[in-house]
Amino acid sequence: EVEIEYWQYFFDARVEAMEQLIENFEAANPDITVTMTHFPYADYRTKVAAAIPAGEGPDVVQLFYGWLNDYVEADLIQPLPADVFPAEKIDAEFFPMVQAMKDGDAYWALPTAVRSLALFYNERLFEEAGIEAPPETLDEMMDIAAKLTKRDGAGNLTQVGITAGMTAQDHHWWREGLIRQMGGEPYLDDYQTVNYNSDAGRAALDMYTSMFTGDDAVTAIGFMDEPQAAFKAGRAGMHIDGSFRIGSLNGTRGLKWGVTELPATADGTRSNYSSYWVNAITTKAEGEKYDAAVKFMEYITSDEAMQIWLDVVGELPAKPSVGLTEENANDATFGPFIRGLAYANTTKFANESAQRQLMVEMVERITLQDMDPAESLAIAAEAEQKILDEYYAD
Amino acid sequence: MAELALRSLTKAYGQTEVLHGIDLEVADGEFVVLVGPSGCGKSTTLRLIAGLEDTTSGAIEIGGRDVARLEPAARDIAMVFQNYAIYPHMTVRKNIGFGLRASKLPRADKKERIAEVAEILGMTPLLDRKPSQLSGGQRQRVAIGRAMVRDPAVFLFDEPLSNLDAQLRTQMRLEIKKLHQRVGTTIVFVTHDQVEAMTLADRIVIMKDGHIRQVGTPSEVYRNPADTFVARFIGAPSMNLIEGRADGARVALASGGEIALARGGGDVLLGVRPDDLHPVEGPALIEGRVTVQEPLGPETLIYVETSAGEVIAKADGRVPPAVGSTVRLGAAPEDIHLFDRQSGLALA
Amino acid sequence: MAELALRSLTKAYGQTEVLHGIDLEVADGEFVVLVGPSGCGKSTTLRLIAGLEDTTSGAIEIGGRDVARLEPAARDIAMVFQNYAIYPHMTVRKNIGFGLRASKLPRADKKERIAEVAEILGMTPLLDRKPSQLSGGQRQRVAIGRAMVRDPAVFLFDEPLSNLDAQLRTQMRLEIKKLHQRVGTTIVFVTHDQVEAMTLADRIVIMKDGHIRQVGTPSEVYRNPADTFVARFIGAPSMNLIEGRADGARVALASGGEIALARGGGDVLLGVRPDDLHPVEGPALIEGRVTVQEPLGPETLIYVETSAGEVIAKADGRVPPAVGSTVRLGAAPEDIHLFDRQSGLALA
Amino acid sequence: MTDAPLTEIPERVKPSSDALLAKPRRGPRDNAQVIRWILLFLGGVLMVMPIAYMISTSLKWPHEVYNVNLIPDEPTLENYTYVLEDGRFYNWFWNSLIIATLTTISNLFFDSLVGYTLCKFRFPGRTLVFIAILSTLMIPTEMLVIPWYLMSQQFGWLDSYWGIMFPGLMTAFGVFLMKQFFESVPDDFLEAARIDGLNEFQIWWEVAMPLVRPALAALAIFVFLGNWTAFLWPLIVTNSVEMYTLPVGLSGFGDEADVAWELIMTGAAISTIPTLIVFLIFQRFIIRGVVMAGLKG
Amino acid sequence: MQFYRNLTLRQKQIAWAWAFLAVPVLFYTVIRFYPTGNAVLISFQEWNLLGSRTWTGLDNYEKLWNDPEFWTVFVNTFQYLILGTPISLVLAFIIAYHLDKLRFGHAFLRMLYFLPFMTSAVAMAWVWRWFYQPVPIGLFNNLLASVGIPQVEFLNSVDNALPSVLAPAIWAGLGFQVIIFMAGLRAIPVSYYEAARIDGVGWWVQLTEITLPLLRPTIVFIVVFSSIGFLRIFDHVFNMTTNNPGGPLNSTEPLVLMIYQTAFTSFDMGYAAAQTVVLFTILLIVSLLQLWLLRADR
Ligand SMILES: Nc1ncnc2c1ncn2[C@@H]1O[C@H](COP(=O)(O)OP(=O)(O)OP(=O)(O)O)[C@@H](O)[C@H]1O
Ligand SMILES: Nc1ncnc2c1ncn2[C@@H]1O[C@H](COP(=O)(O)OP(=O)(O)OP(=O)(O)O)[C@@H](O)[C@H]1O
Ligand SMILES: [Mg+2]
Ligand SMILES: [Mg+2]
Repeated sequence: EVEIEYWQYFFDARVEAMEQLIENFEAANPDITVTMTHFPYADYRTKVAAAIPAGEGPDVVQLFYGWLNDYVEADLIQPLPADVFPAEKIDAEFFPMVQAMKDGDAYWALPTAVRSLALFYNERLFEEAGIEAPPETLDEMMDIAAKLTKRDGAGNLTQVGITAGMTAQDHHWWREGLIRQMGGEPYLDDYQTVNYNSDAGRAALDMYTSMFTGDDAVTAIGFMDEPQAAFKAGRAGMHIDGSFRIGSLNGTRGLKWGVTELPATADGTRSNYSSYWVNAITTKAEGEKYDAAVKFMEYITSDEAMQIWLDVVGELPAKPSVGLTEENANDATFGPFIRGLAYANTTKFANESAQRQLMVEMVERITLQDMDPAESLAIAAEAEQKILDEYYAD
Repeated sequence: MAELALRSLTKAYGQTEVLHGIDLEVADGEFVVLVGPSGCGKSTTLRLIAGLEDTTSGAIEIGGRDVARLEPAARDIAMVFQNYAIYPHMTVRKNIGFGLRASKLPRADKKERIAEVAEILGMTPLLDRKPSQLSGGQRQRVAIGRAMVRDPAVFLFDEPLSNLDAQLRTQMRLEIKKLHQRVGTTIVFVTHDQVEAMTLADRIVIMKDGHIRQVGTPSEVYRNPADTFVARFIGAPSMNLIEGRADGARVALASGGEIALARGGGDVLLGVRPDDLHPVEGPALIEGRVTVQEPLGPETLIYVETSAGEVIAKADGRVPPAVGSTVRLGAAPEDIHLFDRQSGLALA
Repeated sequence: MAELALRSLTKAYGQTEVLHGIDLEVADGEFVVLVGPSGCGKSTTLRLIAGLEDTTSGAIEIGGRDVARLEPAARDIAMVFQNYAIYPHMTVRKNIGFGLRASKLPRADKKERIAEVAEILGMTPLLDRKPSQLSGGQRQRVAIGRAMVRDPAVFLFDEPLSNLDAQLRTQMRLEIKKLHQRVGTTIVFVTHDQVEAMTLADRIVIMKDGHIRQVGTPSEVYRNPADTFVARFIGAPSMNLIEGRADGARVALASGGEIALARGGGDVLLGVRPDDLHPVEGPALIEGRVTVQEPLGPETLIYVETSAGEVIAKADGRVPPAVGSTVRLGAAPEDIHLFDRQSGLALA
Repeated sequence: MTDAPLTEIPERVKPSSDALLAKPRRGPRDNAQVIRWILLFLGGVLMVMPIAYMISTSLKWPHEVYNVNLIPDEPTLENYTYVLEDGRFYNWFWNSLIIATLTTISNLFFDSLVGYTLCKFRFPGRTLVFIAILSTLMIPTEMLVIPWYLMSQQFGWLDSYWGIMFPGLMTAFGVFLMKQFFESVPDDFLEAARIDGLNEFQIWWEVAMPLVRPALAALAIFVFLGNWTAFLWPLIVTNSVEMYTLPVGLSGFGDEADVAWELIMTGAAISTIPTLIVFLIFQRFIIRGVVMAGLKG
Repeated sequence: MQFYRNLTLRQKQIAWAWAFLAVPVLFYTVIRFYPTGNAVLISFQEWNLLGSRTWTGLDNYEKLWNDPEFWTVFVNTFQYLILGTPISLVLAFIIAYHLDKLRFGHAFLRMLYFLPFMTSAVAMAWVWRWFYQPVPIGLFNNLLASVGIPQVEFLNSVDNALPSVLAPAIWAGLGFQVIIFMAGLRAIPVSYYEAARIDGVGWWVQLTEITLPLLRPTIVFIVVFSSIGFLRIFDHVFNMTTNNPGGPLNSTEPLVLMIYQTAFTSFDMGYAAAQTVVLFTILLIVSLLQLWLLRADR
């Protein structure tokens, strides 16, 4: 009789899905009990960071992929046993971005699901404006956005064509989407060198700022406080967001929405960003518990678990074999995300929030201080490089 | 300086009337003392005169002018409060000067006036102290100074001495008396201490429960109290009251014994002040056993248990009757007061 | 009950010594009053006896036992504080019972004891009131009750009456006197009011600046004050002091005039109490102009401006000399006190 | 003179409100009163505007949350049902209640004990102790959380009421407040009790404490409020959903970048009720209590 | 016991005092001073919470000195103090002054003003944030628009963001200050005002020459505690700008928020500790200065 503990952050659907998984797992392994604890999302990281180093907390923990390095370095998690999780097999079966979790021959952690970005649009507003199909390219997107933008008599925006705000998902879209689509490469040296202070970076930034600057702006930063709020309230025509948004949009009354892949460039270039939460075994788990934890890990990274996760949470399976089934890939809702995974990249962050903050400030310098975009871009690049240097220094 | 008149003054707080029609005329330069037990409405009367409260009905005239609707500052009065109301954060100079704060006098004149008042009150060396550095009597003088500096037509004092200890009280009493003799302003002075009232007043106003019971000079109210309340209130220790029956020629005491008195009739109370009641050899008014002695120096108060209750008498200070001994007490007929037992009013 | 002895008691706060060696023996059942001006160390003495402060040197014995190191509660004393220190949050019953809080008596006995004390003090109907619902005198009685209930060997009172108004003060004074007569406990009573001291004490202890100036019965200290301080402190209004020179047979006053007195010698102060100084027709001690009259009822105090300064005298209450008139004042030789002008000590 | 119990507003102070209340004045002063009342009322309305919106939002369906209207188009109690139907809500509410109550009691006890000692005893180190305690106000909780966590873990206090409570058992604010309040308790009261044979602890507990009851009431409100809304530390120290306090539990109404404001508002509205009750019970004491502290520097 | 009996009163007092203080002193030592000392120690170390600590000497302080963000934050922090303390003081005083003069219904009004103090900071921050939005949802801008005044950017502006964040903080704390002021006002004897009325001075002189001087201790009390409050401001700023902590270009970021972010999003505990030590020093200096002022006129 072994009892192991599992931690994740609190979100109704995730908790529900995990409860199902645990139930199934316990049915198959009657001698193992799994207790799940969850914490508010906003403070999950703090909580985990306080608990795990103190030797408290779970045997199996869910971590954001970007945090993993720190935990590895501090010896807080242990590698997955190669016999149960052979590297070659995982390399082959999972989406390639998962390989960021690999160190030599061993994987440190594995996700159940992954997520990517797509373009949500408000079907009712599209209908009203007589737009028939969602945009395929960036230009089309801008055209449609212009049509959907409404102003009051004083010229104040009352409805935006598309939402904007680096504080939400736009910084991912800009980094891994727009820059690559403009022919650039945001980072070099395995994300240790900033490379977006370039023509492509400049073009991506111009493209992005053109949405909310000038007289023909189709949006405003901070319109209705938060982008998803504007979209949920039906005051934004389009909105770029992650697959995790699906659940909350589904629950919004009076909102009819569709989703499509991120727009391509005129020449059809696409790029997307993907991220994921991984599960890892902490160093706390020893002996019997370790064995039980391995079994549990095995189950929650199984095909069955991934499908349950997709059905309940709406997050995308981490294996193409599960995700890219005919049914899933053509699903009206999940399809665009799953298809996006194929051309997605995953940023390796040193300090995600700090790096995001630099993007936010880059835009603020332009909008609030009228700084030349090139200059602002250079400042951001330099600052981000500093963060990376500091992080990789030792 | 001015005369002051209250006409049928009443005052009610909400539903409760606390003054039931006060009529009083104060002559210019007169020193009138309002006296009475706690809660009888003395302060209320004073506050109405000052304009700190609205009258409910009746009129107040100062110097012939109806002031009922005037702001306190426009009434040409000054008031000294029981707790002095001197500002702890200001020096003596500023406190005194505060009385002139609203005046339009030139600055130099104000200074001069403050200096003058300080001189009169003997406060000149203390002008730069804060109240916390003053003794009780000095604080009192600051409060008076602040009132004096305005040179008002009427001074109002609300128990200005009750916070002082016995010795200071005696001394300040004298100073106020002298002040009045010097400046001659009309003064209305409130106290519940009858000794203060007696020693200070030109006329005493004795109040009870919102009514005036008697108005008169100190010796009038002492010698001819209008009723038992006044009789007992004025004079310490209080007048002894003994039940009796008068038939127009003599009064028979309930405790036995009688005395020839061609006054009154029916059920009476016979009043004798302890000061007038002495151990006598001859025919006595009443007799009893001495229970307590209080030597006062030249005399000794004796408390005598009689069949009519305890009475207080005064005996010689050197050879007072011993405690436990029986004494016979008598008084001169002219020192005996008669009151109607029902109404308490004095019988002529 | 027990006798109390203080032996060379001194007390210093930091560097300042405020008691400079107090020696006093109080007999069992005696009522001793400590009297003196503010700051003379009366309260300090009392607090040392009570054990609220450490002694600096000297010994305190109660009932023959040295109590210097005992807790206040172990000294078998009770104390009544100037502001009563009765607890506003407790009923009268609880307040009185608080004196037994630490006692090991059975509950029923405690109840009985409280009832008994309440009865003695006439507080039985008020037992369930809170202090805020009591008058000043009643509060005072509660404080006394709390002390009484413990049935201590020695009662200590620290100016228990000074917060009361004049009339209540007289009344409570009497009650304390009666209480002492009934229970017979040793009492040490502090006041700065000499009238209180005179009326209450078996013996009076007059203190000044941390020294005892005189100990004696009320009439001793009144009649034979040991020095000018005691002479002026006891008796109100204060004794008049007039400068003079004695040659063993007569005293020549600095203001002119002289009087036959076969006492003392050299520069003296001649003391006469206002009570003993009256307007006379014949040979006078001193003469002057009346400046102020204070009618007290049977008598009138007159303030007389003389060449030796202001003196106070007593005149008849009915026909006092008018203000402004000149009076000649005289006193009986046996009422005249002589003091050495340098040391202030009385000359026999 | 000064024998009025110090725990009550001195007599002379009362008329400023009560006496004036009893006495309707005529004339221009009356108008001034009305104007003053109206202005203060308008100010008060402005003050509670955000709270009105909080309640309004809690009565809205999610899609209406972002509208400006104060009166919901379609008012619903759905949010309340949702929050209250969640069995854990009661659990969290109960945890919060117990923790806030116990912490309050502890603060009342210890803060006043320390305040009393610093106020009424003369002993070497007094000033030092006072300044040291006061200086604890200068460190933000955020920085103490980690050491506390390690400490809790070492002593096995994690995930327990004790663990949540221990850092707040005493506060410098309370000590300072109580110290001020005890200044107004006359020493005579304490000495009288000493003569009656009480020991120092009994004197404090039976004599001094009842005399500062109003102050204790004021402190109680502040401490209760502080603990009722405490978030960071309860979050860090709890490991199981059952041990969450209300604020920690309610903060779960959000995910990675989206927050269910209508539920947050509902939770906030509900969790204001106990504090409101505590305030309504004690508000009269606050006024009195702080009066007594006199704050007389 | 025998030993205790032989002590002098003063010695007994000392013994009791320390007996009373024993538990609290132990508590403060373990729960407050030890972690504080720890923070000082950490400020000389590098520690990311997950790994081990390494000594770095004064590196963290040097980094702080050279960090432009720190200086922005430093200025912001003092802006909160310099704006917040006087504004809330004046507002609270005006409200308390008039509430005190009111003859009816002031218990009800008092509650209106005290309510904000009791409500959840998170929820209220959102309402305020939402009030500040541009049209179509922002209440303030809608009001402005309805009277034809151009839109004001509140939160999304480098200049307006800090005052905009400060307003709810002042709003929330106002009730507490009002209550304390009212208490202070009530402790001033009425006879002071009556005497002044008889002397014929106007309300302004009464206010400036009687009320304010006599209220000085209350004022200093509020100044000390609200200064500590504004120098430690965190909740309101954090909740007002959750998606962009510290406001546009850090224009609203106070020191405590910087500490929080350094500690819990960057996990640079050493650096956070150094900032904490700086904050502690500032607070101690400001408070002791104010307390000294409080004593000055004792
Ligand atoms: N503001 C008020 N509201 C209601 N009743 C009041 C008010 N002020 C005074 N009273 C009542 O009016 C009566 C007279 O009070 P006042 O203060 O005039 O008495 P006083 O003679 O001055 O007594 P004291 O000697 O105690 O000062 C008392 O019964 C008192 O309770
Ligand atoms: N705690 C103290 N510290 C320093 N000096 C003190 C202290 N208590 C009393 N004193 C000083 O000791 C002297 C005697 O004080 P005490 O209280 O015994 O006077 P008192 O005779 O009772 O006067 P009062 O009649 O004013 O009560 C005074 O000068 C006083 O200033
Ligand atoms: Mg009065
Ligand atoms: Mg004394």
